Amino acid sequence: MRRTFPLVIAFTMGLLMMIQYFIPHPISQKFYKIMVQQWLIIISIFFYVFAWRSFGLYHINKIKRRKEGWWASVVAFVGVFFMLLAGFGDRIPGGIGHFIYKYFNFDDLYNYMFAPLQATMFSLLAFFIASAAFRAFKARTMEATLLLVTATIVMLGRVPLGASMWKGLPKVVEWILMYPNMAAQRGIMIGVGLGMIATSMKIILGIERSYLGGE
Amino acid sequence: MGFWDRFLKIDRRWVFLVVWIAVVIPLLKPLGLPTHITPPVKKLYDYIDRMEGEDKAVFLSFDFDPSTMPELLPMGVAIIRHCFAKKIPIIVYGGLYPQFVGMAKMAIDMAKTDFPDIVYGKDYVFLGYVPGLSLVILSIGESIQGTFGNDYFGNRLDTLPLTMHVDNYEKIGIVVDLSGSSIPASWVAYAYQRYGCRIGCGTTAVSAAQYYPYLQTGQFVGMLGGLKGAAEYEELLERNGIPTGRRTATIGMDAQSVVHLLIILLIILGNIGYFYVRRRERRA
Amino acid sequence: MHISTNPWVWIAAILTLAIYSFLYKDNPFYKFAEHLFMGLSIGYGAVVLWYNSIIPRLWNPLAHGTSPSRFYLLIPIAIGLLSFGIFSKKYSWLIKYPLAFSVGAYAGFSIPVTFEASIFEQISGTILTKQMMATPWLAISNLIMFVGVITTITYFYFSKHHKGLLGKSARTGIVFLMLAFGASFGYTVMARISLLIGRMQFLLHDWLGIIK
Amino acid sequence: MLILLIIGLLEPPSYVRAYDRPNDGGGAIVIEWESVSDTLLKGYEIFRRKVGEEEFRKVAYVARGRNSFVNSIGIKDGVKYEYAVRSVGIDGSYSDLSIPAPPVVSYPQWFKKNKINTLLAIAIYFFLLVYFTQAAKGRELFIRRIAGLDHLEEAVGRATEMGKPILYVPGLSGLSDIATIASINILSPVAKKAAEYDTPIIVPNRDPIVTMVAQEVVKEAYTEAGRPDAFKRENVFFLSDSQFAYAAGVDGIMVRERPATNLFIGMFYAESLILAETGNMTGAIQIAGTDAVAQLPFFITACDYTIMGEELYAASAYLSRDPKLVGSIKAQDWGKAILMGLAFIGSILSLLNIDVVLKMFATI
Repeated sequence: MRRTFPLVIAFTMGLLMMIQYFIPHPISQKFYKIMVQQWLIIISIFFYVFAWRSFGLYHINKIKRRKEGWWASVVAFVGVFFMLLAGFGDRIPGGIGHFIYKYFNFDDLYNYMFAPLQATMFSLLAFFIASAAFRAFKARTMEATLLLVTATIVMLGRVPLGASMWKGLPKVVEWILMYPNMAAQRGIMIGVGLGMIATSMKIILGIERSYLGGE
Repeated sequence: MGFWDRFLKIDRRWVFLVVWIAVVIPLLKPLGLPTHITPPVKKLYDYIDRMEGEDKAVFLSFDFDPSTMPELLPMGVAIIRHCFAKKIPIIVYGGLYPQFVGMAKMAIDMAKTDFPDIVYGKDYVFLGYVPGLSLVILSIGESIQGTFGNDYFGNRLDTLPLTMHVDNYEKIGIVVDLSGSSIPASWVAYAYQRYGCRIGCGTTAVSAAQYYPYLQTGQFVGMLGGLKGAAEYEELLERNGIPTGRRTATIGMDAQSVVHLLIILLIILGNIGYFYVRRRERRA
Repeated sequence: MHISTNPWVWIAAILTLAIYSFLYKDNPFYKFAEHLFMGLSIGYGAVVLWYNSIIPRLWNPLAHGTSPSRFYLLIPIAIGLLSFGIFSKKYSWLIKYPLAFSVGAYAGFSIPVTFEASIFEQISGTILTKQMMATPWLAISNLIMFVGVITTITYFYFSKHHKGLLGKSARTGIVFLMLAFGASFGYTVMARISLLIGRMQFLLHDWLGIIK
Repeated sequence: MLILLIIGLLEPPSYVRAYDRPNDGGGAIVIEWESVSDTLLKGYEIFRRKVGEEEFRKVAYVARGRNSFVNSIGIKDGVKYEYAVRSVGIDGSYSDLSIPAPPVVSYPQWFKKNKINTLLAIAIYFFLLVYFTQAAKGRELFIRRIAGLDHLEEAVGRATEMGKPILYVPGLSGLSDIATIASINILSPVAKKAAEYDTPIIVPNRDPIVTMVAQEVVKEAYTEAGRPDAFKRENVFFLSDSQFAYAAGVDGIMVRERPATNLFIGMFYAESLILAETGNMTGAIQIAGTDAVAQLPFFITACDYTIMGEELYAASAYLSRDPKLVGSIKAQDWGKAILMGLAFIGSILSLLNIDVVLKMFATI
């Protein structure tokens, strides 16, 4: 029950999901829809409960032990409750629900807190990309030189400045993207594809079982 | 330790600072670098421009969220302005996913200010989210009224003069999809391949490379790629005397050029330093 | 200068600055923004999960549905409930059932799809055709592409020593890999800088109103 | 007058034929016709009726240049339909209806005949995999050196010397991504080494299921190393499921806990460089491994070692030397050899106008 049966389940599910791909009949389509749009999603909801517990324990632990900077964990909980209140405020009966809904509008929280934080984190990349290029783009070896020269040419070719320096530059950049770049991407993709398929087959056959958390 | 040694070991915060300055200064004091118009942008502009006076509408779909807003929103604003100025009827669609609608709303609000005589319902209509993804694209081929029922504000579509008249791809001159994902390919597959409706595309700089083949085969009428594409469209509006409002993309483009140049400069300086130090160490 | 009077814009601006302060060094402002962000994201995720998954897929069909097939939904609920076994030492192995179910299903599903998208499409794009050799320039470009694909694949050949022909081919493969990495680094730069410009325009225009 | 005459002459399409769309679940009929060559043609309108009905009803319009259409709306399986097509002129005039196509019935099929090549490929690959994993038993198979992996132990050792923790980021995707499973495979020996050296290992997660699996794997590794009591569940935790909130959190851990070794192994997206640059700033030794092609350049520039693409899958075999896993690498290599051979032969044949290999790889 502990070891074999989960492997049987993985085998059966894997085989069924693979076979349904080849059967266009409505019965098989319905099976696919029920699995992908209902069952797998419903099962994943339960995993979230576990994740939230893990998140909660991590921060409660910090607060309890008064670890350095424990106040930040309190802030994290405040964030959770703000969002939950805004999201479910209209479901809270009485005047409080209305109050919350009015002043902690879900869209406002999203547009003026969540979205800017997300966009700003994302935009840190502009700084990091510059410093990584400065630090790491050194012509140490032939390969490194190739990487840095290509990167520089492509960077130049993508701004008006490059085109005004030499008219043909955008065309060169396009050629690099279309041929040598695509060739390497394809080569990686084929190898990765074979590896992915092999791993999937090993899961179905029960050879690969590390995801079950050891034996 | 010589200058180059210290330069190579420079604290990266100096690099951050220089990048920051390179972005902020051109924003404060635009350099006004000339914008070269590239064929994919010109083609899309001309196609829409030629629709003036014709009996067809532009269908503009916003398929992106705040994370790609800096690149894609200016495109939306510019296209709406173009249509408003030329009185080309336009249907603005809030996108295939529910979180996209806010972007479309923002673009309309930004474009509207310079065109007081534009009438909602006659000159433009705003459609909200309905579930179905690519099925929505197919369903528009049958009937817009049947697919959406109401507009974003809850008006019945069969009561608005524009949508009373424009009900499927037959009366749509072009669908322009703004997206950094694979959604433009879905519009090609369903609206163009099946209903023969022409497609234009506005996409991020990262995705533009993968869409060139579509441009080559004519599956896209034209394409705006990244901030640069948006800036070119703004420039075309300006040249044709259409009020552009705040040229967000053009202003941003100056900063973009400066930062690119800066990064290239940093790479070159870094390498000069690296070779200088290496040569000295070899001699020693 | 027209400083915004909208308190929400102020909140957004302050949070933006707090994140940027990390570039100088870690500090309480960043720590505050970071933890607030994590908290908000968990809350947001929960609200979205509730309205987009639990209500339409679970609650509505069970509470308001009429079709008899709705009771099949009890099966995934039962499987999902097994994962709560992890909360006890004795029954923690129960978690293996929902795991095996999900992972097995995804593995099976991905096999034919991966074969077609990553292998068939890619190989048929690599095979040289007459069209691809139409002009000398096209022919050279496509030959380079062909050599690139083959040599890159040989770089990922694991069960033989990289010596002789295989070694040469693998080294050529590295050349193509580096070219590709350089190209994708270069063309991502533009998009990333656009993001920073977007944030700066927010700070300077929407918040401070320094630029028009 | 003349124009009117010409429009009056707009011809209906000829040879209209309709058939059940093959390889589908029913509910779709394909209609084809011969194109009308007329400069004044704008497109075609397609009409349908059930056999027995009097009147044809319009179901679709297609622009000129196309001569087929798939009707998939309002079709019931097992019902007989008739189709007719008419031409539409550029100023809105119509031709007569064409002669209707013979009645047609749509029905669902049980096997996609056009996918037989995929099925065959799966069968061959499956055979290779089973053969080599069986053949590998009791034999030592060779795997070439993988640079990043050789340094894994050294990296763990360095954290021990410095008395600092190890940070292990198992990627940002779930178990549906094979890269995550490969990452879990690598986490196991890393955690075991860490347990032996008594160095704490921090594993922040983005996916709930991966959190659960990672906890189990690390716990198991500690047990195997003979130190089950040293395992701390709170060190393997769920951080956030939002991409950039997760990145912000991991950045925070890197600057505060100051891990001496950062391992980024699994599936990554745009945040890759945010993580790798922050780690670089804190001076940690960094090893990354991913099959996300778009993120590889950033890891290569900001990390000390990078395990690229398929190397990631080979890694679990390499670390464990488990003959079954090594056998699977052998099967993968055979797959590559066959594909390269077919690409060569296919190219030669197709340049000689024989497209048999090209057809083998068709996906439609």
